[in-house]
Amino acid sequence: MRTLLSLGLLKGVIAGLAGTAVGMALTMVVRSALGYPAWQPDQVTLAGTLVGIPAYLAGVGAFSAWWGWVLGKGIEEPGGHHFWGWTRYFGADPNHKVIGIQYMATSLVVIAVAGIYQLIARLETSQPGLQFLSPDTYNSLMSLHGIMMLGAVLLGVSGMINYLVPLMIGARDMAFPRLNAFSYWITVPAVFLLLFALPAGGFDTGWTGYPPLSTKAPLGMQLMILAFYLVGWSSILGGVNFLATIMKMRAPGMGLFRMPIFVWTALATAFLQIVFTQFVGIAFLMVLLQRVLGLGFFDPAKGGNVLLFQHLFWLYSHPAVYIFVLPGLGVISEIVPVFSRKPLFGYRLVALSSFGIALQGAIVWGHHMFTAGIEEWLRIPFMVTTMLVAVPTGVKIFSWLATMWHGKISLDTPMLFALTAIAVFLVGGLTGIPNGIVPTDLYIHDTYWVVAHFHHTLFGGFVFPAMAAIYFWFPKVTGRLLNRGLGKLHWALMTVGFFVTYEPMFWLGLNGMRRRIADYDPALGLGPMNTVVSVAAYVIALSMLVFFVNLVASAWRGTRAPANPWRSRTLEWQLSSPPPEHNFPTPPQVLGSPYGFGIPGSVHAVVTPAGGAGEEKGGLGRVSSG
Amino acid sequence: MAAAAKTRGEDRVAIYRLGLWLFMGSESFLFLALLFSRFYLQGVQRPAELNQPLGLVISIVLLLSSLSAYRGETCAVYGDQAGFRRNILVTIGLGFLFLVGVGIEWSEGFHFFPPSTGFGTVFFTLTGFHAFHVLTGVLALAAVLVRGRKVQYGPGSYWAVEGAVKYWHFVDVAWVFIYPTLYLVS
Amino acid sequence: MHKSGMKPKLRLGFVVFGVLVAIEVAEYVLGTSIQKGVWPFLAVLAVIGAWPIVNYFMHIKQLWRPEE
Amino acid sequence: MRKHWIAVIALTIVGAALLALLFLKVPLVPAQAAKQAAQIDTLLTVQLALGGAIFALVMVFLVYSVIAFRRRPGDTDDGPPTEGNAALETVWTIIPLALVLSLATYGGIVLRDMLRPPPGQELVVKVNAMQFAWLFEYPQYGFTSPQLRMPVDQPVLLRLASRDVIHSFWVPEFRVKMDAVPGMEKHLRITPTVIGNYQVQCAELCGLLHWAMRAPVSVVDGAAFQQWIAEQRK
Repeated sequence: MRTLLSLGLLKGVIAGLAGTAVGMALTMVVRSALGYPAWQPDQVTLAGTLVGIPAYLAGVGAFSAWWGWVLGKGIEEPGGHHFWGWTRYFGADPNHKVIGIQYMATSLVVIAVAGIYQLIARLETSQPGLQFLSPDTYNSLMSLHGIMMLGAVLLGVSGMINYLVPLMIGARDMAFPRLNAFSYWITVPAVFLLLFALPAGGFDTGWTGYPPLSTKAPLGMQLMILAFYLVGWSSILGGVNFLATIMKMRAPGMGLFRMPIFVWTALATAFLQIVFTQFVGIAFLMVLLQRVLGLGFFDPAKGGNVLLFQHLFWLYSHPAVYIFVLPGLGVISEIVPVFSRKPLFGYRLVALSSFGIALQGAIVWGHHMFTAGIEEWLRIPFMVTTMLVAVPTGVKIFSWLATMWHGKISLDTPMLFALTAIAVFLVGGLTGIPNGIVPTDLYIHDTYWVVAHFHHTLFGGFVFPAMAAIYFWFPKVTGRLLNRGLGKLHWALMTVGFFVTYEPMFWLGLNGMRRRIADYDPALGLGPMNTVVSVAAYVIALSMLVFFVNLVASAWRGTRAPANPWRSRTLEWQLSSPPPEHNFPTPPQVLGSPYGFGIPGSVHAVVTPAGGAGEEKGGLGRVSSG
Repeated sequence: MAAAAKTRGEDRVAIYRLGLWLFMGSESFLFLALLFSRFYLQGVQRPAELNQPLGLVISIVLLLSSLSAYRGETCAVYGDQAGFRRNILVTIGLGFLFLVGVGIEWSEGFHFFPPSTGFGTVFFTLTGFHAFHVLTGVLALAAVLVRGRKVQYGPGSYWAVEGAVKYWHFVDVAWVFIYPTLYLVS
Repeated sequence: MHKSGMKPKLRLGFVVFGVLVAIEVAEYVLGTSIQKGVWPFLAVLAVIGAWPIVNYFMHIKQLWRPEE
Repeated sequence: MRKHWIAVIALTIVGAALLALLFLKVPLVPAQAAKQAAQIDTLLTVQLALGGAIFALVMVFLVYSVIAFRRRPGDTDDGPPTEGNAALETVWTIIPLALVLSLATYGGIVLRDMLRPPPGQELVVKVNAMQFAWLFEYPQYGFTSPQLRMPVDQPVLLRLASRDVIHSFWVPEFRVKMDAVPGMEKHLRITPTVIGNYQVQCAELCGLLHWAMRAPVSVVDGAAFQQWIAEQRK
C-alpha cells in the first residue's frame, strides 16, 4: 500500500481530480455570482482542466526539480538515484530509457483501446442497415479511433526516439532530461481526457474536427481538443529536446554523416514537430475559443471563415504524417542492412531524403482541400508539390532494394516486419497518386479509398516498422529475446489480415462507399465486401493479441539475450543488454560508418566496455540476477 | 552533473541556448499563425475606434522593458547583483504596466469591437495570446529574481538570467510585429 | 571579466532602444496618416525593428559563435 | 551475375502485365454517367497501370532477393560491401521525378477541361445543403425541388451552398465532388450523359445522420425534363 501511494502517477491522478473539482466548483460559483446558470459544460470543464492539469503535474512531481532550482537548492543529477523497482516507471523519472519505455507502453495501451473502438464500429458497418449502434455512438467511436490512434503513433514515435537516439549517438542522456520527463507526463492526462470523451457524449466530427461542426459538437469534442493540445505541447517540447540532443550531444567523431539513418529521421521529425505543431494547436484553440467564449473565427455571420481552420489544420496535419512515418522509415533503414549483411546503399542520399520529405511536406497541405473550395488555380501548384514526394520516398525504397541485392538475407522476425512495411508503404504511396492528382481526387476524396490509402501509409510507415523495431530492440531493452515462433505467427496473421482488410477498401471507395458512415444503401451492393473487411480487421486484432502475449511472456520468462544478438554495428548494441543506467561511462570514439558490413577494417566506434563494479543494469528495472 | 558533463566535453550553456532558441522558434510559428489568421479573416481592415495613442505608448513601454532587461542581464554577466536586481524589478514593473495598458484597450474594445465580431475575434485573440506570453515572461523573470537571493550570478554563471531575459526579448519581438498588424495596417 | 567592460555594453543598450523607439514612432506616423497601401512599408519597418532586438539584445550570434 | 538481372526484368514485365490485366478486367469503378467521368476514369487507369508497374518492379526485386540471396545456414560472412553507385542513384531520383511531373501535367490538362465553361447555355441549379437534406433550386425556372433532375447531355452548373456545416456533393457515377461550405458559394460542372436514376450522397462528415443524407438524382431526356419543369411550375 505504501509503495502504491508513493507512485507519482497515483499522486498525480488524485491531485488532478481534486484540482479539476476545485476549478469546476470555482467557475460555477463565479457564474452564479454573475447571475448566469451555474452549469455551462464547456466553460466549467475547461476551467476544471486548467486547474486540474497543473495540480496533476505537481502531484506527479514534474515540477519539483524546477521549483527547487528557483529556490536555489542543489538539484539531484538526472538519473542519479539508484533505485530499480518497477515503481520507477510510474513516476517522473528523467532517464531517457525509462521515458522511452513509458512512452511506448502508453502508446500500446492507447492503440489497444482505439483498436477496440474501431472493431466495435467496424461490426456495425459489416452489413447495410443499422444493427446495434446508434449513429452518435458510431460517430464517436470512429472519431475517437482516429484521434487516439494518431496520439498513440505520436507517443510511439517519441518512445522510439527517446530510447534509441541517445544510445545511437553515444550520449549519456537527452539534452534536457527533466523536460523530457515533463513531456511524457503531460501526455498521460491527454489519455485520460480521451478516455473520458466517450462518456462525456463523444463527438461526431471525425478526428479532423472541422468547424463549424466541431463548434457545435457535444462536450467530448472539448475534451478531445484539450487532449490534442497536451499531446501537441509534449510533441513540441520533445522536438526541442530531440533536436538539441542530436545537434549538441553526439559522441566525439560522430559527424552528421556518421549518424545512423534512424537519427537522421529523428532529426527531420524533430524539425517538423517544432515548426508545425503550433499551427494545429492554434487551430483547435480557435475552435475552443469559439465554443467557450463565442468568438467568431468560423462563423460567417461574425466575419469568420471555415476554411481558415482547414488551412491551419493541414499545415500541421500533412507534415504530421511525416512525423509519424519518418522514424518508421528510419527503422527499416536500420534493419535491412543488418539482416542483409551489407552496407546501406547510398547512405548520404538516404540521409538527406528524410529532410527532402520534411521540407517538401511543408508546402503540400492544400491537397487535402481540393474539394473544399480553395481557389481553383491554387490546386495546380499544390498538385505539383504533392507529386514531388515520390522522389525522396523513391530514393529510400530503391536504396533498401539495392541493399538487399546480393546480400545475405536472413528472415528473422524484425526483417519480416520491415519487408512487409516496405510493401505496404509502397502501396500507400502509389495509391496516394490519385489523391494528389486533382481530377481523380475529386472522385475518391472522402471515400474508403482515402481510408485505405492512409492506413497503408500509417501501417507501412509506423505500425509494421514499430513492430519490427520492437522485435529488433526488445532484447536490448529487456535483456531477453522475444519468442520467435509467436513472432512469426504475429507477422503472418498481421500481414494477411492487413491486406485483406485494406485492399478491398480501395474498391469500396471507388464504388461509392463514403468514409465515416454508420450505414450505407444496400442498393450499392457493398455488403459482402464490407463483411470481408470486418472479418479481416478481427484477424489484425488477433495478431495484436498474439503480440501482447509474446511481449508479456518473453519479458517475464524469455531467453536471456546476448549484448548483440543481431550482430549489428550501431552503438547501442556495443553495450550490455539492457544498457547501463548512464549508457556510456566514457564517451565512445566514433571512427566510421555505422553500416560498414563486409568492408575490411571498417569500425563504427570504439566503446570502452561498461562494467565498473558499481554499475547496475538499467532496462525494465529488474536487478540482474544472472 | 557538471562533472559528468565536463568529462564528456559538453557545453551545457550552449545546449540550453540552442534549446531556448528552438522553443522560441516554435513559438514564433504560433504568432505567425495568428498573424496569418488576421489577414485571412479581416484583410487589412481596422476599426476607427482603436486607441492609437495608447497603442504607441504600450509599445514604447514594452521596448523600454526590453532595455531594462538587457541592462539587468549585462549586470548579471558582470556580477553586479544590485544592478541586476534593480533592472529586473523595473522590467517586471514595466511588464505589468504593459498589461494594464492592454487591459484599458480591452475594456474599450469590449465597447467598440466586442470579441464576437470579426475584428474583435482577431484582436482579442492576438493580444490575449501575447499578454499571456508577457505574463509567463514576468513569471520567468520573477523566478530568476527569487533564485538570485540564494545564488550569486556572475561571469560564467548567468544562464538563468540570460534565458529569462531572452524570452522577454522574444515577447517584445512578437509585439513589434503584432502592433502594426493590429493597429496600423489599412 | 572586469567590470570596466560593462559600461560600453550598457551604453549600447540605450542606442538600440533609441533606434527602436524611432522605428516605432515612424510606424505610428505612417500608419495613422496614410490611409491606403501602407502595409508593405510597415512590414519592412517591423523586420528592421526586430533585427536590433534579435542581434543586440538576444545575441543570436552566440548560437554559432559561443565565445561572445 | 547477369542471370539475376534477366530473371528479375522478365518477372517484372510479367507482373506488371498481370496487374494491368487485373485492373482492366475487374470492374473497378461504377457506371460512367457524365462527360467528366470518362476523362477521370482514363486518368485513373493510367495511374493504376503505372502504379502497378512500379509495384511489380519493387516487389519482384524484394521477393527475388529474399529467395535468391538468402543466407545459407552457418554462413556468418558479410555480403559484398557495395556502398552506393552515383549513376544509379541519380537515375532513380530523376525517373520518378519525370514520371510524377508528367502525371501532374496530364492531371492539370484534364482539370482545365473540366473547369472550362462549356459553349452555349448552362442549366444552373442552386444546391442547398443542410443537416441532413438537399434542396435543389432552379433559378432559371423559379422553383425548388427535393430531387435533382437534369436533361441528358446538357451542361449543368451546380452552385453549392450550405446552411449550417460543411457538406459535400457527390454522385459516384458522375465522379466529381465539391464541398458545400457555409458562407461561400462553390461551383461544380457536370454534363450527364446517360439517362438513369442516381443518388447524391453527402461526402463530408456533417454530423449525426451524415450517412443518411442522400437525395435522388435523375437524368432524363429533354422532353421529359421540359414536362417536369412545367409540372413543377404549376
